[in-house]
Amino acid sequence: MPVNSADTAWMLISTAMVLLMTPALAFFYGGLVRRKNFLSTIMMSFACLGLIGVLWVVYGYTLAFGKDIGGVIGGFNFFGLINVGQTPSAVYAPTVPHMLFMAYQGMFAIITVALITGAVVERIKFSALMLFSVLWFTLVYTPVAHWVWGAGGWLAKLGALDFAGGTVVHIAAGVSALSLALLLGPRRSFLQKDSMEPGNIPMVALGAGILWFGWFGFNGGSALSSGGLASNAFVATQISAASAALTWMIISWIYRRPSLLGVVTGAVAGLVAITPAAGYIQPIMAIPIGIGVSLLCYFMMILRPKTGIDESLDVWAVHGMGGTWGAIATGLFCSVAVNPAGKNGLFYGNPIQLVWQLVGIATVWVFAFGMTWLIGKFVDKVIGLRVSPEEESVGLDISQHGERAYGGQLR
Amino acid sequence: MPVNSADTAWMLISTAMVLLMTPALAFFYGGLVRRKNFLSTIMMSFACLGLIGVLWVVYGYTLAFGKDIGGVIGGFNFFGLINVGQTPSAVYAPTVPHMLFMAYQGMFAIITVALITGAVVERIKFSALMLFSVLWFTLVYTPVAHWVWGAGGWLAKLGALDFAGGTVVHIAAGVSALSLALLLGPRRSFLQKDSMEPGNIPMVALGAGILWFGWFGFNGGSALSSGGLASNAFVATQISAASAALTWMIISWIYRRPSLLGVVTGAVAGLVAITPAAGYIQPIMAIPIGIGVSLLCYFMMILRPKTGIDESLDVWAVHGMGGTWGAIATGLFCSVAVNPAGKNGLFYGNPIQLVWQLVGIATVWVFAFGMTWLIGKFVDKVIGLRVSPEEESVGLDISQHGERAYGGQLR
Amino acid sequence: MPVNSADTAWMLISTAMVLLMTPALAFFYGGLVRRKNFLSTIMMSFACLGLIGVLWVVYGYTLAFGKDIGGVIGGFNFFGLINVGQTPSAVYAPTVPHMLFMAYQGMFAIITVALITGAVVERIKFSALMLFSVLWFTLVYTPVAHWVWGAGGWLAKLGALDFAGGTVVHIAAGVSALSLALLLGPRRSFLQKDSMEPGNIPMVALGAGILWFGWFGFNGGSALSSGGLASNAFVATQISAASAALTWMIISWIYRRPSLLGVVTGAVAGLVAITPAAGYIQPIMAIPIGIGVSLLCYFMMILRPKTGIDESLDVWAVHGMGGTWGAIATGLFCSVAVNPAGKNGLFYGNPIQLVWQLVGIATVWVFAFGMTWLIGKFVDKVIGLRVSPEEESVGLDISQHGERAYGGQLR
Amino acid sequence: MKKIEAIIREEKLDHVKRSLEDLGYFGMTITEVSGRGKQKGIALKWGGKENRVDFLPKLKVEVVVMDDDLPPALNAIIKSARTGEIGDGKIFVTSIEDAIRIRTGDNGNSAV
Amino acid sequence: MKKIEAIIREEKLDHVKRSLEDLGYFGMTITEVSGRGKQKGIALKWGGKENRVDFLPKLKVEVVVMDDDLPPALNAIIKSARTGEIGDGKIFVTSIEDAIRIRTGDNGNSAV
Amino acid sequence: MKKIEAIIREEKLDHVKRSLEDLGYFGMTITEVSGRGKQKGIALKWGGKENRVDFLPKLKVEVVVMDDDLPPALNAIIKSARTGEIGDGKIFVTSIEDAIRIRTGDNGNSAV
Ligand SMILES: Nc1ncnc2c1ncn2[C@@H]1O[C@H](COP(=O)(O)OP(=O)(O)O)[C@@H](O)[C@H]1O
Ligand SMILES: Nc1ncnc2c1ncn2[C@@H]1O[C@H](COP(=O)(O)OP(=O)(O)O)[C@@H](O)[C@H]1O
Ligand SMILES: Nc1ncnc2c1ncn2[C@@H]1O[C@H](COP(=O)(O)OP(=O)(O)O)[C@@H](O)[C@H]1O
Repeated sequence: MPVNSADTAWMLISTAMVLLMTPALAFFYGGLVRRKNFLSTIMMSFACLGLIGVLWVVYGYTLAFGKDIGGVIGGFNFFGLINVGQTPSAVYAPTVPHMLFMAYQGMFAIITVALITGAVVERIKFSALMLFSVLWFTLVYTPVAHWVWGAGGWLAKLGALDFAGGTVVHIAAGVSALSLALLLGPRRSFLQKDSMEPGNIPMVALGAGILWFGWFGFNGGSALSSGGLASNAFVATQISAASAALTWMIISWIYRRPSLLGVVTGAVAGLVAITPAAGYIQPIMAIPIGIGVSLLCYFMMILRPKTGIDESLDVWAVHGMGGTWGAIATGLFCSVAVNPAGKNGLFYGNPIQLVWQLVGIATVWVFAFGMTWLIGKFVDKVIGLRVSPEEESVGLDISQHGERAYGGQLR
Repeated sequence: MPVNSADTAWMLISTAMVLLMTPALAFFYGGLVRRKNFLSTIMMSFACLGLIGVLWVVYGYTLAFGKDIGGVIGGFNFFGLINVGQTPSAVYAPTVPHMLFMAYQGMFAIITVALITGAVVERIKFSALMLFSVLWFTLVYTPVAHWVWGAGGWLAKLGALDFAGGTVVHIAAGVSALSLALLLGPRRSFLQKDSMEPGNIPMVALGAGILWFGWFGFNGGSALSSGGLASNAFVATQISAASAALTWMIISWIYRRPSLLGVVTGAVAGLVAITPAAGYIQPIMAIPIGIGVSLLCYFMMILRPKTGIDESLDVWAVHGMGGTWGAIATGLFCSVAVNPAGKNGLFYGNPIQLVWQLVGIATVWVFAFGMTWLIGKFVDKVIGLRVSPEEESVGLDISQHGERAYGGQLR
Repeated sequence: MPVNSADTAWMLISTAMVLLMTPALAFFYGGLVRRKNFLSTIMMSFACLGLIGVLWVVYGYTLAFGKDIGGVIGGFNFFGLINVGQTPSAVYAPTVPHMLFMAYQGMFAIITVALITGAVVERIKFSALMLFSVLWFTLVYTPVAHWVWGAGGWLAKLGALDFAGGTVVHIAAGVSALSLALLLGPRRSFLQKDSMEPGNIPMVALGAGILWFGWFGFNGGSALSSGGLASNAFVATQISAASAALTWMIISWIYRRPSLLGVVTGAVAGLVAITPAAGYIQPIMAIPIGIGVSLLCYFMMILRPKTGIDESLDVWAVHGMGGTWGAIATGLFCSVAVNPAGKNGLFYGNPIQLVWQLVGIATVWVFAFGMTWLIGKFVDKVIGLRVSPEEESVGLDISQHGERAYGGQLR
Repeated sequence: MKKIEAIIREEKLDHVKRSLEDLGYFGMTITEVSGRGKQKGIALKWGGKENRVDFLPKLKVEVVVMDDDLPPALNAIIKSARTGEIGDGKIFVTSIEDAIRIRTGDNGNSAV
Repeated sequence: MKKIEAIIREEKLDHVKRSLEDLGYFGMTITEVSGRGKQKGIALKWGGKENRVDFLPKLKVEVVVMDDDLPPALNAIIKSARTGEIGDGKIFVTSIEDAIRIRTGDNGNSAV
Repeated sequence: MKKIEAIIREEKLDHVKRSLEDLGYFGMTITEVSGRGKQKGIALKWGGKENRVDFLPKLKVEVVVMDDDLPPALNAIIKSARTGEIGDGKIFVTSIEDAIRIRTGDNGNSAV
């Protein structure tokens, strides 16, 4: 098919918007840590922009979207972008240049790896994080992306729906975050119950605001075209984010005070939950999805520290659990009236869809948790995962990067 | 009509850009207050994203754009987004999905309510603000939007032009800000002439920069299509913003020093003034419009504190007066050569258009001022508008939200 | 030709994205200086938004893109935007409204002037900078833009390729920065070897993140249409930025520590280098281009201070040298298979193209350096370039703008 | 010489500054601090129960004066910083053994 | 009256605060500072050679107490701020000549 | 023991630090402050009339030394912080009654 320039216009900007989400995430995470780790936390996301950005074009795209090998992984036909040209691919996004589809998918790979870093801030060795990222990207992200989105991927064939990355991005990142955090152990200050309040809440809000904006490209762009479906995904995204933000605000009001952190965390949770569903459901159904995700994630976030697990920025509670709820909700609310390429869900008379969703969820939970554990163990053996206690107490900005956020030598 | 995917691409991104304006406003306002109220000011805008975001899809859209009832308000035919699907509406934006038009309009509703908060920072009770917002949105925003933009709205039928919200958004917000500020009374520090310099000017500039970007979606998107008209509105927006920024810089230079605050305030004033006119005038006419608005608003901002009125962040001076000037300028410079769906203005031989503009302005001034006063009085009776003196002196971040901007417990 | 609404949609958003780059640059630069000059550095870019924004529509566009006069400059046929309407121009961007093409080009003019300010921060008089900017814009930017991009411009006719501004924007700005910095002399603290660490690295990263996003509009939009070519430029941009960011991180790791400043500087260098090449090369070739630019610029940045030259924020090292490398690389890697409107380069059997590239580079180096020197000398004579030593030590925020970044009276 | 260390409300800096100026005391050093007094900060009601916010932002104003100037300077600060409400702050006085002006190297009273 | 100036680790503020509260000392003033001690900061290896990062962020806690309260207050701080590792901080004690409560104008011991 | 409190220009920190190091004084605490001296800040001309900008950013360097070390330490600071222009800063010296190293609990001179 020839390139459709309207679809391409929307995919161009969507791709740029998803790129912007990684710096936004850097600030969202960066504001949540203590000042002495502000730069190092930002750095974790920015390093992914470089590292995963390069790996994706070299071999990531072909592993995820290359010619299917047994439903499990892609072949090497797109290695180094061979055969990825200005004309559309035969199988993916038939109206936009193949290379643009490739770049769009690359932005997802980058942010997925960056998401995990929220679990390990304030104590991981930067070199270990880089090695981990390469391995995780190669051994977890590319196969999972292939299973769900690759032509011939086994989960796709099974019928599990994931519009924009509820399983591939959010569950995979959230569960891996949990696994890696368990391996790494809690921060010393977490153990000693030192005060660890967020260092810069305005930056968290800034990051959240830009994430919200970028997510329209993330979900709306996953229609891979401009028009009704993109609009449907876009509107559902907006409604879920608003509903979840409002819900979280109310819950936090009941238990404590209506906090800005609550509103922005709620918004992000709402965005996560709608991700797998956005292009398959009626937009108004995003209200129950958004309310549900805030209820679920709020209590997960309250619960988590009580278990003694220092999954520091709650990637698991928000992305892992939020993505899980979203994938389930997709199986409840999806409807072919919205998207003929989709399926009907439980509430539209097709209960089996929920089963496929659960299979998809379970697969990614198990695979991501296990593989992350193995990769983490390996990295720990080879170069060690954690910084020294002294480096941790000084902060990673200085100890890992030799920099300070403000004014150089002083704080 | 079928969906046009190019128009839809532009409306998708425009909608996202207008969404981004509310976080941008949060930072623009947040940087202007003292640090102890930084989060609470940001929160006011973020809360609107959740609150108004939900109300809009539930009943706001149908009140504003539902089937006309006597020119005054919309019916309930779009309640809960029934009949708002992926195909275009019969009457609005005939080439883009109806639900996208709905979402686009929703972003305007959100930011309009957020704009008002600039008047009440540093002293309003958060619960009162939330209650006020619900009532104001319902009783002021939706009817005014219906009058001006709804099919069958009486101001639209009369012939008053408002391309992108000069009256609906800026005059309504600016005048309501004044009304509410009068009701609420000045901040204690304002009365005691304590020093109240802006807490974080870089964040003001950041907000302004993103607002400028988003405004292209606000005005350019109001063409509801991609092409010549959108470009006209876009270019006029750019020229007005630049002219007003430059003018304000020069005025502030004459009286004091060329200040960054001056440049960014000027830019925002220029963006406000061009809003009603952007799609009806020759872009080059944005130069006089931009120069005029900075002259007007600068002196209004100098004048305002002398009256003893603490309309804290000058929403009235910039949005109220800037929007008024813009609506008048529309009546002067509009031309059917630019937009066949528009009118000719005074300078194009049609003086009556100026009258319609003045009727529109006067209507919104009176209605918004009066209704806001009533709503404010009501809220004050029911739950009280102001925080206690102690809470005010501690700052709203702690007293209303239990949070601090930086580092938790310390400042 | 009629307006193509898909191309227009992409150009609308691209124009907005390039506008956003100037505030982004303000923060990128602002974070690099000491706190007492934070606002003044931001102000330098924001003032360009107003000043150059107005001059461009009044006479800049016509000088650069008006009817050619001897290959050297444009005529006055577009003065004050006469003849610049909603229909496409006969010669430029045949599918988008002429006024949109005009606005798009205007954003380039604004940021080019803003780029230079990095060389003179912390010591230039604001009035001198404004006068310099008017003259430089008029006497350097508009002719160079005409030579390279104007219909009939002599460098274009010669065959020098510059897709999105490697010579016009980056070499011109970088070389002028060097020239002006030499004229202005080093900062007093530079001479006294006082510590001058960056005041706010997170803001540098924020600026870089937004610049990366905006650059997709800068390079992708330079296709002046949506589709394969825009996608090619977009993807090449992404790959170069990622490759250069990764490379710089590794180099900085070898010599010191992997620093966030290194990653973001690398990303910007990668974006600079790909600018002239993006629409002429295979995207995968952006890997060697990105690696090359980081190697080159890193050592230039190490070298520069040793020469005793205080070209403060390394505009020359990054934009001047990066743009030069990019223009050379264009002559190496360009291929008509990618863009039929382009040329083949050295590696595709056409060595002469490299000569044309070198002619373009040399011309702009000599012209920009010399003219900047003359303009700088003139401004120095008329009103003096530098602030007084006392003003420099107090900082420009207070001395030039009467403002402080945080909290008014206190730091 | 004595050093006056006054912990005041942020909003009162201008008033304090002006009242010291009026008496001819120009030199001072300001630090941003956080503090709490006997009241343990401020009580706010959240979610049914009372919470205490301790550590409210304050400014520390340090003024070094000659011994004779102590009483009037103290008076000026007390008057201009007072609102009469909890949180007005504290003043501590210490003895300074020597003062030196870096620019000239002068020390003793002439340096203050 | 004595002024205790304790330079502590940022993370220890909560502990120090609570241990002082337990003894009934509520008043205190906190400042963000940067410091280094005898060890010249912290040694980190970069690019083959050792680099020293001096000036690590600390908090300065100032507590003014009556003379008799000095030993228990000091003890409380020492215990709650100690980790046993380098960088735990220092305490300096100075004499305060007078203390004044701005709100009331009271001075002397009753003002502390 | 004596406490040296030097209010210096921000840019001079490195110089001061190094000159103290050379004499073997490593311990110090730095605070960001704002200050003004006898000159009432700095005069700038705006809109025809003169305006004064008071409160310029400075750094406060605190060094506690044993009594004998006071003169050399003061000298080192004065030399390294001086530019000879207005705004070079001030030094105040106070007496410290006791010093304690939190890590070990040691007090007195050995703790400095
Ligand atoms: N014992 C103390 N030691 C050190 N600082 C104190 C002490 N008591 C009070 N302060 C400082 O004084 C400030 C004002 O104290 P506060 O008790 O609120 O004032 P008031 O006595 O007017 O109620 C506190 O924020 C704190 O910084
Ligand atoms: N001589 C000194 N003068 C002023 N402050 C000092 C001095 N020595 C140490 N400090 C302060 O005490 C802090 C802790 O000192 P450090 O030597 O790290 O503690 P420790 O003795 O436990 O190793 C330093 O960061 C610095 O702020
Ligand atoms: N009387 C004073 N009390 C407290 N601090 C002072 C006093 N006089 C000066 N300072 C501090 O010293 C700094 C330098 O003073 P300044 O008069 O500018 O120096 P110089 O004497 O070199 O002109 C001021 O910024 C202020 O912080």
